[in-house]
This record gives sequence, C-alpha cells and structure tokens, in this order.
Amino acid sequence: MSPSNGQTNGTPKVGVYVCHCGINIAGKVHVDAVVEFASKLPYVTVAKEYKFMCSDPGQDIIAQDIRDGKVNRVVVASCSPLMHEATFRKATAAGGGNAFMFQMANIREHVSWVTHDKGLATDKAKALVAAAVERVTLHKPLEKTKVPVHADVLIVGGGIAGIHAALTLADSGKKVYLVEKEPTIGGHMAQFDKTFPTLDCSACILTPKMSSVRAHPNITLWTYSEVSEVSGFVGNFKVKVKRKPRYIIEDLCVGCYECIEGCIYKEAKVKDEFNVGLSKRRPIYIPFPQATPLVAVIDPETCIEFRTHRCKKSCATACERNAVDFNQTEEIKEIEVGAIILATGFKVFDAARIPRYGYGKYPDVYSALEIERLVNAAGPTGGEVKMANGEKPKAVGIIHCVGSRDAKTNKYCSRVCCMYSLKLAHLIHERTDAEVYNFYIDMRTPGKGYEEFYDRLLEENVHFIRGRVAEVNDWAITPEEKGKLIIRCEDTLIGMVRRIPVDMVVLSTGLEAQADADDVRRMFNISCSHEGWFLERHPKLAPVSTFTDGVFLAGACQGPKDIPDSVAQAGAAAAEAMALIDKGFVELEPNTAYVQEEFCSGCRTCIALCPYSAIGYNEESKKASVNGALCKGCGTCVAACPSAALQQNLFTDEQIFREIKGVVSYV
Amino acid sequence: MDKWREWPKIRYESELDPDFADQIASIPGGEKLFTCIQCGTCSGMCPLSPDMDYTPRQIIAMIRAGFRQEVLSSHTTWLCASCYACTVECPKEIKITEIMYAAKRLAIREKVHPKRFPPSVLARAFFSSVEKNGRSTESRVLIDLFLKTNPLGMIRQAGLGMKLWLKGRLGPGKESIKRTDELHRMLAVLEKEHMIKPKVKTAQHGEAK
Amino acid sequence: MSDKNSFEPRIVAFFCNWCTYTAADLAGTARMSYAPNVRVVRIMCSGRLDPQFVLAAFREGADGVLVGGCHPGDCHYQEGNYKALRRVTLLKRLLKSFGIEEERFRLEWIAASEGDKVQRVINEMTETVRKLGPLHLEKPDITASHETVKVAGVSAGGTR
Amino acid sequence: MAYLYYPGCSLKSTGRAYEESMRAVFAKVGIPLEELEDWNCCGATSYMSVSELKAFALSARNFALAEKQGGRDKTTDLIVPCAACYLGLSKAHKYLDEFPDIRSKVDEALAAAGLKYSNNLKIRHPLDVLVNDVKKDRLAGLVTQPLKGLKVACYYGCQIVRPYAEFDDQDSPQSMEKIFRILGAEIIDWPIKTRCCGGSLSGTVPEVGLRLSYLLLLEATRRGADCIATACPLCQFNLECYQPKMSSLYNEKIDIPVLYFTQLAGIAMGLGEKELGLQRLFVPMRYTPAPAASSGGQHVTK
Repeated sequence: MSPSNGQTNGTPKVGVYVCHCGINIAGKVHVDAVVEFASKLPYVTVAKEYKFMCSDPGQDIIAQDIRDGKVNRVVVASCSPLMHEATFRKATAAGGGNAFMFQMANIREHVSWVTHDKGLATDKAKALVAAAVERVTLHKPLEKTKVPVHADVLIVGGGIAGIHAALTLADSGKKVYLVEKEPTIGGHMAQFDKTFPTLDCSACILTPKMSSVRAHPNITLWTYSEVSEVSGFVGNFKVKVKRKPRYIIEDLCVGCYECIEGCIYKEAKVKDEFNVGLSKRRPIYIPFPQATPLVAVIDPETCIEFRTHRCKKSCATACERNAVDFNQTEEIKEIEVGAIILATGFKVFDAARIPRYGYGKYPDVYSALEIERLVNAAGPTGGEVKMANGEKPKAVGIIHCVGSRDAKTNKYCSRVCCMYSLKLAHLIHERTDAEVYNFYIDMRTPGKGYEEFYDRLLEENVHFIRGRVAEVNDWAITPEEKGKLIIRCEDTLIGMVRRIPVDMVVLSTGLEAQADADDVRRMFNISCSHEGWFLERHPKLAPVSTFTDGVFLAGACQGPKDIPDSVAQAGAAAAEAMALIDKGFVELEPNTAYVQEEFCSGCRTCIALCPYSAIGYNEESKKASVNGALCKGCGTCVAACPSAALQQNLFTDEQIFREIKGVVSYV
Repeated sequence: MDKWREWPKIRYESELDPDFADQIASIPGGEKLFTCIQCGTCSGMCPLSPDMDYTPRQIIAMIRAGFRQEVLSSHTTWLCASCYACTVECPKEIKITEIMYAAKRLAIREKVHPKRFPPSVLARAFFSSVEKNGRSTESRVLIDLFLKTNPLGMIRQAGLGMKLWLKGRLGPGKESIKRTDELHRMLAVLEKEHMIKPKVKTAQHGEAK
Repeated sequence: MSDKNSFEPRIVAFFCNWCTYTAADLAGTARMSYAPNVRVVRIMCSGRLDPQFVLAAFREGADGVLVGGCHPGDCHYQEGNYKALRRVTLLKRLLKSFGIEEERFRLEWIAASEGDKVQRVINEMTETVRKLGPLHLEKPDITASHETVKVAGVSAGGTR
Repeated sequence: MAYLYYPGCSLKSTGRAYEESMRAVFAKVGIPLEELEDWNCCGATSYMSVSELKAFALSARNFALAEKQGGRDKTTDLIVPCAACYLGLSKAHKYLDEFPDIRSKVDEALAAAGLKYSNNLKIRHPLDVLVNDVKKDRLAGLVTQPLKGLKVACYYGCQIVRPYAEFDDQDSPQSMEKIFRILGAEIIDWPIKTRCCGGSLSGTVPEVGLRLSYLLLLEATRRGADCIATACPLCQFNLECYQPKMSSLYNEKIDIPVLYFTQLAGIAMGLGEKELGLQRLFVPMRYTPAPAASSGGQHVTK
C-alpha cells in the first residue's frame, strides 16, 4: 500500500518554531537570528520562538496556527527527535493536521550542547532548520499501523530482579516464562548471608519468593535453560528456548537426595559452584537445600557414566521414582511473547587479576563472595569464620575497590562494595571478635539507612583507613609480622605509610557485566555500554527501556546495583511490560518501504536484501511488493533499487535529497 | 628541635601558584595529573615514601593546589629512585615518576632545588660529565659528588673504592666517546628547548621558544 | 578561493538512528564540545545510504561526507551496516575517479554508548578536510543521473 | 640472527663481570654480540633529572648509530643489559614514537650531527633474549653442571620490568625462574623481587638507600637462599658491595653471594671462573657444581 496518493494539503505552508529550552539552546544559539533566517525560507509562513516548545502552551502555539490555517507543515527546532518527536507530532495532530507533516531539527544535542562558539552554533542551527524546512515540504500524510500485542512476557534471568518482575507480572494475571541458565533460580542473592543495612537473612527473605515462583500458576519456570533465538518485534516476539538436559525427569524428582547418596563417588570431589569452590559436591547434585526447583541435576563433565559409559549408574538405582534419565536430550521450546525483560545480572570481578593482592597465592586471602559463604550458617564451615589452618583470625583486613575505580580493570564504582564491606566487617567482628580494618578510597554510603549503618560500624570499633592498599604479602620485617599477611598502604589521612599485619584478607571485588553479555545483547538487539552493561533508552527518563521497543531491563545487567534498587527496577520493568500489554496493540512507525510499480523492472535485487523476508515477487505482474506488516523500515532495499522504484515512507529519496540540500546550501 | 616553627600549617591563596599544575601537566601525558583521586596507591607502593618529606600522593595534591615553592624545594623528588612502582599501579594512570622528574628539572631550572642534597648534586655532576664526554666515568662522578657534599665521607668510602679497583671493577681512566664534537653539535640544538612549558605569568624567562 | 586558515569545511553526515545518531545525542547530553562543521542527516539504518546521497552532498557543496553506523554485528536491522560497507568501498573508487580525495569520505562504526567517539571522529574529520581545503569538482559528471551510478555498480544491489 | 650490544657506562667498570659473563654465555648459546660502535650514555635517571629532551637526544644518537651498524634494511635488535639503560632507551624509543613534538626536535638535533633515526629498532634485555629467542631445549642441552641443590632468589629490581618492558609480568616476573629451572636450580619464592634496591641512593643518601638493599638481603637469607641472581649492574653493586657496611649498620650479619644471572648460567654451562668474572665478586660464590651425570652438587655450607 502506498500512501503517496494521500492528501498533500495544497501549497505547503510551513511553520517554524524555535525552542529556547530555557538557556539550554538560547544560551548558545542566537534564537532570534534563527527565526529571522527561517522566516525567509521557501514556503515558510510562520516563524516563532518560545521558551519551552514542549510545554503545553508551546504545543498550543503549533496547534492554534494549524487551526487558524496559517500552517500545514510543522518544523520544530529544539532537542533530539528521540526525545520529543512524539510530543510535537501529537501537537501537530491536535491542531487537525497529520502527525507526519512534521519534521524536527535537533539544535540542542547536536548544536548548543556541543558547540563552543555562539556564532558557529547559530550557523549550524540555521542549516539544520533549513534542512527540516526543505524536507517537510515533501512530507505526505501517513498513518501508523496498529498491531495487536501478545499478552505473555518472557523474563530472562532468575535472580532477585527476574523473580520480582515475574511475580509482579504473574500476580497481575499475565502469563510469564522465566528462563534461568543455572539449575536453580535465586542468583547471587541466594549466596549472600545477610543483607545490608538491615542485616536480615538473605535466604529468609528470598526463598519464599522463590517458592512462590515455582507455585505460581501463571509462571512457567525453565531452569537450566537459555534463550537461543529471538525474532519478531515489539508485541510479537518469537523466542526459542534451549532446555539443557539435566538427566533428571523434572516432573518425577522430589528432591529426596537418594540419588546423590547413591552416587558411585562416595566422596564429593567437584568444586561446589554455590559455595564458590569452598566445598565439594558430587557429579549429581542439588545446588543448595532451597534450590528451586528442588530437582537434582547431573553434570556430564564430571559424571563417570558420561566420561566412560561404564558406571553402574547407582544413582538411577537409588531413585525409587525412576527420575534419572541418562538419555535425556536438549529440547527447544518455541514461545510467543509480547514483551521481554532481561534480568541477567552480573559477574563477580576475578580477584586473581590483581596479583599484588595475593589472591590464589595466599590461602587466607578471600574474595567477598567467599566470605559470604563462610559467614553463612548453611555454608561450608557452618558459619564459622576460620582460616585455612582452622583457627579463628585475630585481625582481618577488608580491601575496598578491588576491580573498581581502576583504569586497568574497571573504571566505574561498583556501588555496592562499600556497603557489603561494612556488612562483612560487622559479621566478621561479631563472629570472631577480630580487629577488622577497612581500607577504602572513599566511603560511599548513600541510601536509606546506609550512613547510619556506617555510624554503627564506627561505634563497633572497626578500623577505617583511608588509602588504597598497595600490596598484600608475607614479607615480615618486624617479629610481630612473622607468619602474618602484611597489608602495606598509605594512611592518607595521616600521610604516612602503614604496614598492618593481619590473619585474613577480604577483597571487596567489584561487579562486572556477564561474560556473555555481548552475545545476549546481540540476540535481543540492544546496546551495551563500554563496560558491557546493557544500555537503557534514557539514563533518567527511560531507565528500564531499551532502544528495542518491548525489551526492558531489570537489575544489575544494566549496571551495578544493590538489592533494593534491583527490586525497584524489576517492578518498574514489570509495569512497563504491563503498560505495553494492557494497551493491547502497538502502533508501528509508518516508515515502511513501498514499491512504485510503474518503475519496478522486476529485477528482484531487493528481495534477497531484506533480512525480514518482507519483499515478495508477484509472478503475474512481474513486480516486487512489500509486505508492510513485516517491513521494519531500514531502507536497505530502497538504497539498492536500481530504478528507484522502491521508496521508504518518511525517508524517500527526494526527501533526503532536499535535506542534504538544506544542510549544505544555505549556511 | 624547633621544626614546628618552620611549618605554619596555613596557606593563603595569594601564596599559591595557580599555574603550577598546568605547568607540570604540560609534560607528555601529564594531563592525567588532574584525575588524581588521592587514593595513596603511589605512596603505598613507594619503597622510599617513609623517608620523604611529603609522600608522593601529597606531592600530587600539592602540585594541583599550587604549592610551587614547597614542591620544588622538597627532598621527595630527589629521593625518588625512579623505580616506577607508583606509575604502574596508579589506578588513574598518572605518570607519577615522570612528574617527579618534571619537578626536579623545574627546580634546577629555577635554582630552588635542595642544593646540598647529594642526589641533586649527583644528578648535576653526572649531567655535566656526560655533556662533556658522552659517557660518565663512575669513579670521577662519585669523587665529584663527595667533594661537593661530604669530603669526609670520601675517606670512609676510600676502602670500597680501593677494593673495587683491586677487583678490576673501577678503571682509573676517563671514559669518553670518540666523536664528542658530533654529540656537542646535537646537544647545542636543544640548549634552549624545554619540554615543560614556561610559567604563564613569568614567561619572560624565555626558556621556550 | 578562501584562505585555507579561515576555511570552515562543511561536512554532511549520515547517521543511523539506532547507534550513531544516539551516540551523537549522548555526546550532547555529556556536553562534549566538538567542531560545528558536521551536519547530520538522520537515516534509520546505514543500509539506507544510497550512493546518490553522497554524490548529492558533494554536488550541493559539502567538502566532506561522513557515514556513521552500528558496529559490525550490532545492526538494529541485522546487517544493514554490512551493505553500507560494501557500497562505501565501491563508492570510494568512484569518487576517486571524480577527483575527490579519499579522505573526504569516511565511514565509522559508532555504537550508541560511544559519545566520545562521535566527538573524536568529527574533530578528526573536520581537521582532515580543513587541511585538504575546499572541494573543487574537476568533473561535472558527478551530477550524473541516477542510472549512471547504479550502472557503475556502486549500488551493489546483489551484495548479500 | 645477529644482535647489537649496548654496554652502557657501568658494564665497563663496576659491572665488568656482567659484560664478561654475558659475552661468554651468549657465545655458548650461539648468539654473537657485536658492540655498538662509539655508543654514548643512554641519558637515564640522573641525566633525565636535569634535561629530558637532551636525554632523548642521547638515546636517539645510539639508535641512529645502531640502525647504521645493524643495517637499514632490517629491524635491529639492540641488547641492553643495564636496567637503567634499558629503561632510558626504552622510554626514549616509546616517546620518540608517540610524541611528534619531541621527535621533531630530536630529529633536528640528530640532523646537526648528520644522523638519522628511522624507528627500525628493538630494545631488548638479555634476559628477554635468553628466555624468548633461545629454545628451551637448546639451553638445557648446554648444561654440563646442573645447579642441583642450589637455592636461588631471583631478583629483578625495578627498571627491567617497569614500566615499559613487555617481555614479562610487572608484578611477578618469571623469566629468571624459567632459566634457572632449566639449569637445575631450586627457586626461592619471595614477594619482593621487583622491589627497588635503592639505586643511586646507596651512594648519595646511604642511610636511606642501604636500608632498602639490607631488607632485600635479609629476606632472601631468611627464606634460605644460597645466592641472589640479578640482572642489573647497580642492583648487583648495591646488594653485594655494601654487605660489610650493612652488617655493622644494622647489627645483623649479612653474607650472601650476589651474582649476575649470566654468571650463574655460565657456571651451569661449565664456563671458567675468569670467563665469568667470578674473581671480581666481593662475596665469593661457595658452590661447586657436580658434573651432569652425578646426583647433585656439593654444597659448602657457610
């Protein structure tokens, strides 16, 4: 369908509205000069300036001029179209015009905010306005197409963010697919002992939510699974989920541990992931007692049967319900969803990357996550903080900013380490009565009740030394240092170097993007920041949206975040998904391609180019034809058409030529 | 010790030099100086910070704040053994060792360095020996150093010198390259060139072109 | 001819909506100051870049043309940027034959998060073109019809 | 493959044994060393404290001479054993590459002497060459008297690994360890092998400089090392020659041989005392290696 036969509203009458944006634009651009310039451009009948065009009165100016018949095409010179294009299209429509008889000139992000010289900025603004005016005279009325939205939601990642988003949506009646790559949901939060600043037990507040997920009739939980393919678009995503074989029939397993007891390995020999390697598990295992689902899993990397095919399979014999199935294979599930929430979380910084802190070299140098397991009553030591030799430490050093605020590893602040270091300082001090030293660069405790928690630690006589630790080693100089780990650092508040002998060192490792973040973002067609965090659509105003409509973000996959923030963001993402679904339809930008049949030679060049198979070939007419519902509006086919028969709405060749002329030939 | 009298711990802005940081930062790659977060990694890594009048971190802070006189006349820069431990571990990639060098050179240029402090004497003795001969003769540089700083010390060191000589580790002769004229022509070209930009307000020193 | 020192080049940029245009917005939000010589025409995808647009820009008086798209593998429309790359490569050859220096036409992959790269590339490009001086077209053929260019193979329709 | 060799001032005087042993060992592994003709001071440390630009010019003269001598048609490898020279030359190499302003001024100076430098040069440390250019098997094949039972503390000091060297890890270098393992020695692990020895401060401000060397020697001794291997003439000098002074200053007997890594390697290869300059040591090496076939070395306890 070609809209080229729509009404053109007779002779173009262009209204140009230049926004001051307070001083954001007016401070760097002579707005009056731009208006004066615009008033002389072809077809311009109205040229005005206003302090804030996006305000109601600002929008009314446009609508009124259209109503008064002064204007039938609108140019607003203000901010980026990604910011307010929708606003001004609405204003244009409100005056009775077609929303697409509108063009924006970006004189804020692309001019006033990036240009030093006011005269040059004004010239550039004029050029952009001229281009918009040139182009808008060729605009034609268009209509958005409405497409119905699928009501189900996919959530990727079963940590606290994914869990909270899933429950919120499920409680509102939406059907949710929750996909988690590990054998259980729970994420990092399940590994923590206490949560700051309230010190409530992490498992106690998390596990009820995990069971609710399992029990919720609206949630389909697929653990040990990964999304393998995503296609479609907002409201209509088609997703393939790969369910890895866990070699246990999930519906039959009741989590009785009989199979694990029955394993041919009488001694656990495999590093236990949940306890970050501080304990061992068997090849058949349940990650932890509250794992959800409480279903065993066999790790084929270490299971004898998979390695030699000669195991007597005592686990299978032990299972009364015959749930062990060595022949299980990978399964692909295909689902359709309207919205997707990514809650894929973070990865802990590998402390071995900073060798001068001795991680991996000295057994009593721990990462923070290891200490979380050590202080946990359900952890490998039953909650006792012990050194490698089994003794209680008398002095413990906690080193902040390991893998954060460092040009060689990660430049950013990981946001949560100061607070969790305080928490661990408290717990270690409480369990061992040891002297605890915190080595920090800056204490960052902004958050409800956080500063108060810092105060509490100060009162508990935990030491705070402002200085980034230079090195940790076993080089003793004085007799007291013998057999200890020595922390060398400048106490910057005193201006002297100190050597502090301790028994145990805790490295407050930062948060990093997941190793596969790049693959994941490609799959979901979203962007990443330099560091690998998923990029939100707008850092302030669209913090859970992405540049791909219908894909939302929750939790630490978007950037380091603590539990309260992750949960809040998960709620926000759920609400955004709900708003999309409850509306029932999406309106698609009418920037689709169309064929002008009279010019089409039937060469079929375009057909192979379309990544969405939106172009068909009519054998009878020997012409190409575009399926508007499939076309996403990239325009690749248009650029390639040898006879210019293909055109793109809102981006026709002529419109772009005029825009080029506009930007170059006036100023 | 009446040391406390020498350190009134207050500085008026009028006593500070607002251009000092810019000047030091004008060395290649020096602009990172401004990103210092005062974490103290440099001082912690430095094997000599216990002996310095200001720790390396403090030197950076003082440069930023414009403590020109204190920095240029400090012993810290001359105690820097140039081991680069600070530089490689700085989380902001500040070239601290190079900043120490810059401060030393500036101090010599402005003649405010600690003149009797042996490391600064050695540097100048070494420098003039190389300028002249293209190589340094270790024995002669050392004799020069002791004559200028601690003539008595030389007697104490004489034993070591003798031992070295006996082991064939100290030649009596003067080391020199053959084509000294070639070298002198080269160095003459750079006589008036400096990498640190001159102080804005006192550009009449005419050190740079 | 204008004095080379006071010459302010005019450069037309075609930025894809999803990566490079967004990155330019980000540069703005972060107030990264850069040369005012580049004027951006937004297209949805660098794959929309018709070689005609580049020729038109030079014809209308641009001294340089910059194209910005998503990094390889990151295209919002899967692989439009690869199509752009093919066209740009061929187009460069054609421009040479028109007497247009290669440096006047540049393709850059700039992701949405790379505001600093927008700043750097625009500053570099402006200085490069400033050094080259104003563009003087030797051959008027650049105004050739749509067909000529397509026949020259630049549109590279069949490139997949 | 031929290498050019830049001795630097120290290897002609206090570090003479370094030159002797390096030449002997490199000849044994089949790497001929050709000394750079009319080389001049590298411009390091002390010189750089007075004028950096001139320091670069000094380095550049060496580069220009090296390229001429090494042949302009190929990249010349310039072997620099002294740590200070290695750093000074590496720094100049990098700065001349990265900072056009410096380069143009230095080029101007070179031109005044009719010289030209065209970036066709690599700065190499002998340690780097021995570990990365010589095959492990070749080295092992040359061992006639394995250093069995000898506990070696490898000491790198600062400027070989920081900040420009790329051949080894800055925090925990392993090149010397690799060599000595091949030579059959036992390695003493210690966390301060890249800590500064005090450099020229041992001479200028002994109360500061000597303490640094003393702490190193004390720790190596405490960890049971029989000797310390170094790769820098100043480190060797500081650690060895001041031992009597330290013993009286800190009231703790310090007595441990400090050798160049090339001397130790030479011992394992069966080279003679004179060839390796062992007679120049202040603290004699008290170790008699056993022939390859036998079970172990004769270790004379102190």
